[in-house]
Amino acid sequence: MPIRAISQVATARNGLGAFIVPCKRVTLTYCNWGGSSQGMRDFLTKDLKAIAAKHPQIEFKVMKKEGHPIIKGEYNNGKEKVISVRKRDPLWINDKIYLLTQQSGKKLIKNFGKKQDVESQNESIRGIWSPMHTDPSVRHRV
Amino acid sequence: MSILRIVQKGIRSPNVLSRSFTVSKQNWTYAPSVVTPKFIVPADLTSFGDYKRAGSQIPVTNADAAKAPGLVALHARLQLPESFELATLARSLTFIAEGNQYADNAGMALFGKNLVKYYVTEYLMVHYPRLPAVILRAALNAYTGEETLAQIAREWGVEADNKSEMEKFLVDEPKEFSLGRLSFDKVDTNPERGVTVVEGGVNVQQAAFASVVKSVIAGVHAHNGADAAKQFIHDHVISRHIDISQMFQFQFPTRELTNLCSRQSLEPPVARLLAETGRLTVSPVFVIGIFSGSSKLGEGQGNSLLEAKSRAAVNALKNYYLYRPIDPVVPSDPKYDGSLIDGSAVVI
Amino acid sequence: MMQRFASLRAPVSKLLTPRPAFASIPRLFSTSTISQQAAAEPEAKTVTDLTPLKLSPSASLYATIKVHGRQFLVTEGDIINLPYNVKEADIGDKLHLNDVVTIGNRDFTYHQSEGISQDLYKISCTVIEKTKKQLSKRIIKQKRTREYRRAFNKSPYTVVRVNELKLN
Amino acid sequence: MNTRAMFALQNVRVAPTLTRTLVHLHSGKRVAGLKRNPSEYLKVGGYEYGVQAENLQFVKAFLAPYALPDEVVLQVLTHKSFAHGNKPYNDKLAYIGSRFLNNFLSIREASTSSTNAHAVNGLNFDVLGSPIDKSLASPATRYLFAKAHNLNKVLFWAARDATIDNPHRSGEVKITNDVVCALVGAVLLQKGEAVAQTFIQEKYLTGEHSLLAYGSKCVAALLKHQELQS
Repeated sequence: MPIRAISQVATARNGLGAFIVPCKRVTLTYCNWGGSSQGMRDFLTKDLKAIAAKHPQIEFKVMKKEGHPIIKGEYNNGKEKVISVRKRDPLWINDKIYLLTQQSGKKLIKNFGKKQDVESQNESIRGIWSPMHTDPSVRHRV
Repeated sequence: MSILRIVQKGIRSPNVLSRSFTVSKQNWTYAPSVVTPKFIVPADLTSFGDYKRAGSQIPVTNADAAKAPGLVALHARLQLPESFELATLARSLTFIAEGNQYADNAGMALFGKNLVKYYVTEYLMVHYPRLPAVILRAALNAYTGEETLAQIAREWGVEADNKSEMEKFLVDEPKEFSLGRLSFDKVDTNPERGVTVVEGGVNVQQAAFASVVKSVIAGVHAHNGADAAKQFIHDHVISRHIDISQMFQFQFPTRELTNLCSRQSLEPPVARLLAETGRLTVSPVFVIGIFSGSSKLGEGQGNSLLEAKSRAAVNALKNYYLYRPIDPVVPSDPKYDGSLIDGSAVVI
Repeated sequence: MMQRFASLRAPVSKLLTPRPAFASIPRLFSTSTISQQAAAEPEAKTVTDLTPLKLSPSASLYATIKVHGRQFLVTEGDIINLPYNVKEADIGDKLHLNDVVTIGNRDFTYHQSEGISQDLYKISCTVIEKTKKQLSKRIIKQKRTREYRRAFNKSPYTVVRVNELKLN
Repeated sequence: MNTRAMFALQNVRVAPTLTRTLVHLHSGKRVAGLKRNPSEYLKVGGYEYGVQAENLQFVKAFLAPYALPDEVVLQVLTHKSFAHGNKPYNDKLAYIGSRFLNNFLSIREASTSSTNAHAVNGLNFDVLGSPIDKSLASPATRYLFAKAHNLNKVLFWAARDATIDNPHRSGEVKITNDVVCALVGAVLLQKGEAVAQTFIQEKYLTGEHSLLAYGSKCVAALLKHQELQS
C-alpha cells in the first residue's frame, strides 16, 4: 500500500534565476571575389570587432566561402537560422545580426490571441469556478 | 530513420504482438561503459593531499584555454566571475576516457554532485517538510538526475566534440579550439544508424553532459567559495520547474488517509456528500468532503460516489503532504533557527 | 472574515511544537473573496496591511500588471508575450513593473484600480527574447478593379519572464 | 441506482454518534481480530520502545555536548521497518544526513593542502573516487565506527530474517549506517549547518575510533587483498 512516485525531469525556466543567452554562435560567410559580398566585406573589416566585443557570450565565426554571403545563428536548443545577406550593406547586416542575437531559436509563431499572451507552468492560481460551490441562494435554477 | 523492432512477449493478440518503436537519430554509438579512474595511493592513507591520479595527463594552461572561442563564450554565457579560470572550465569539458591528453573532470564531477545533491535536498526538506521519503527522492532526482543535468548542459550551449581528427585537419582548425567542446569517448564505428547502445545501465553521452554541470559547480566552489556555489545551484538547478503534486501515485488513498490520521492521532476520516446533481441522469456530479471530526481534510468531485470519495481522499493526502511553511529558512543559512522539525510522526 | 485573519496571525510554531496537521484548507474550486481593505481613502494615508495575503496558506501570489495600458495576470515564472518591440531593452535586461492593479492569492485580493503603491510589492521580469512573428500576407484589393497588391507584415514582439513577484 | 453506487452510499455516512471507549488489549498468543498489547510487540532485543533512559543512553553519551531532544534521539534509532512504520522513523533524517556528511567529507578531503599539480585553486579533486573516499562513504566502515561507539546497541527495527547472524546479510549494517547518517541529519536540522560541521569534525573525524581510522583500516585490508590476488 505504499505511496509510489512518478518520476519527472525539471524543465528550464530561463530568466528565473540565471539567464543564459540562447544564441551561442553566429557564422558569417563571405567571398573574396563576388560583388554580392561587397557589403559583407566592408562589415567584416569595419564593424564586426565592435559587435563581437558587445556580445562576449556569442562566438562569431567568419568563413571564406564562395557564393553569396550568409549569416547563420546557432542556438542552445540545437536550431539554426540562416539569413542571406546578398548585396546588402553593412547597416542592414548589422540589423540582422542584432535580430539573430536577440532570438531564442524557437520557431516563429503565427499569431497569439488574447489567451496566449501569458504562458504559465504553474497551476491555476485562482482555481476553477464551480456551480456546486456558489451560495445556494444565488444559484441558478432551471 | 531506422526502426528498432521489439517483440513483446505475453501479449497474445496478433495485432499487438510486434510493436515498432522509432529511435531518435544519433551520430554515434557509445562506448560500453564509463572508464573507472586509477589512483596513486600514498603510504599514509589519510593524507588526502597526496592522492594523485595514475596516468600522464597534463593540466590545460589558461593561455591555451583563452585561444578557444567556444570556451571564452561559454564562460561569458554562464556569467562566471573573472576569478573562475578558463583552464578549470576546459577541464570541466573533459570527460574521463582512455588516452585523454588533458586531466579529466572525474573528481570535480563527484565533488559537484555531492554539493548539488546536498543543497537541493536541504531546499526540498525545508520547503516541503512533510513530503514522504519516496517523493523526496523522486523530487531530488527530478532536479539533479543525470537526465536533468545533461539537459542543463545542453541549454548552456555545451557541444560535443564530434569532429574526427581528419575533419579538423582538413579545415585547418587550431588544436585549442577542441578545448571549447565536450570531449568523451565515443566509438566512431557506426554499425547501424539510429541505434543508441546503452550498456551496463550507463548512457555515456548523458553522463558526459551531466558531468559538465557538476564540474562547473565544483569549479565555482574552488574559485569563488561555498556561498557562490550555493547561489549558482539555486540559479541554475533549483530555479527549474517541477510539479511535485503530480508525483504522487496512491494505490489505496482512503486506506492511506486512515493510516495517516491514526499516526497523527486525529479522528478517523469520514466521507460526507456535500453536493450532488443529476443523480439519475447519464452525467451525475457528486462532491464529497472528507472530515476528521469537524475539520475538513479534503474534497473531491466525480461522476460516481466512489470516484468522488477517492478523489477527496487524494486531495486530503496531498493537502497534508504538500504543506509549505511561510518563509522557510534552509539549515545552511546563518539565520536558521532549527524550527524545521515539528512534532508530527513520520515527517521530519 | 476578521476571525480568520486573527487565526492566521498566530505565531509560527517553534521547535517540536505540534503544528496543525492539515495546514491548508482544501480548495479544488475557486472560493476567492474580494476584500477592499484599507487605503480606500487616499487622503487618510493609512498604511495598507497586507498581512492576510502574506500569511495565507496558499503561498503563491498573482498580480495583474499593466504594460502600456494592457493588462496581464501573472504569477512567478510566467512568460508574457508583449506585442511590440521594447526598444530600450536587450535580452537579459531586467525590467521592474511598477503599474500594478491587483495583487492576490486564492484567498485574498487587494485591488486598486488607480494602481497599488509601489512600496508594497516587488515585481520584476527579464527580457528573454526579442523576435518577430511569422510573415503574414494580406491582399489589398478594390472592388471591380483588377489591380491588387500584397501587403507583407512581420510584427515584432518581446518575450519577458516574471522572475520575482513578492510583497515587501 | 446501480449496486456500485449503493455500496458507495453505505460508506458515505454521517459520523457515528457512538464512540468506543473500552479497548481490550490482548496479551499472549496472537488471536485474529484482537488488538495486541503494544508493550508486548514494541520491543527489540529486550529494549521496550520509548524515550526511556536505557534506550537512549548510548547515543546520548556519544552526543555529549550536542544534546538533542529525547523524541528526536528515539526517532534516530527507529527504522521504518519497526511497527509497520507507525512510529516516527529516521528515513528522511538519514537521507539529508547522508547528503550532508558526504558533502562535508568531500570538501574536507579536497581542501587538505595538496602537492598535486592538478589541484584547482588549492582543491585536490583527484582524491574523490579514491579507495579512501569510497571507504568513508561505505556502510561497512560506518558500521564499524558505530559499533565502537555502541550506537547500534539499541536499534528499533524488524529484521527480514531473525535467524541470520551475519550483520552484512541480515541488514544490520545498512540500518546502522542509517543511524550514523540520521544523527548528522538531526543535528543539522536542529542546530544548523555550522554546528553540524563541528559535530562531524569533533565526533566522527577525531580520535582513535574515528571514521577516518576505520576507513583507512578498511582500505589497507582491501589493498592487501588486491596485492595477494595479483
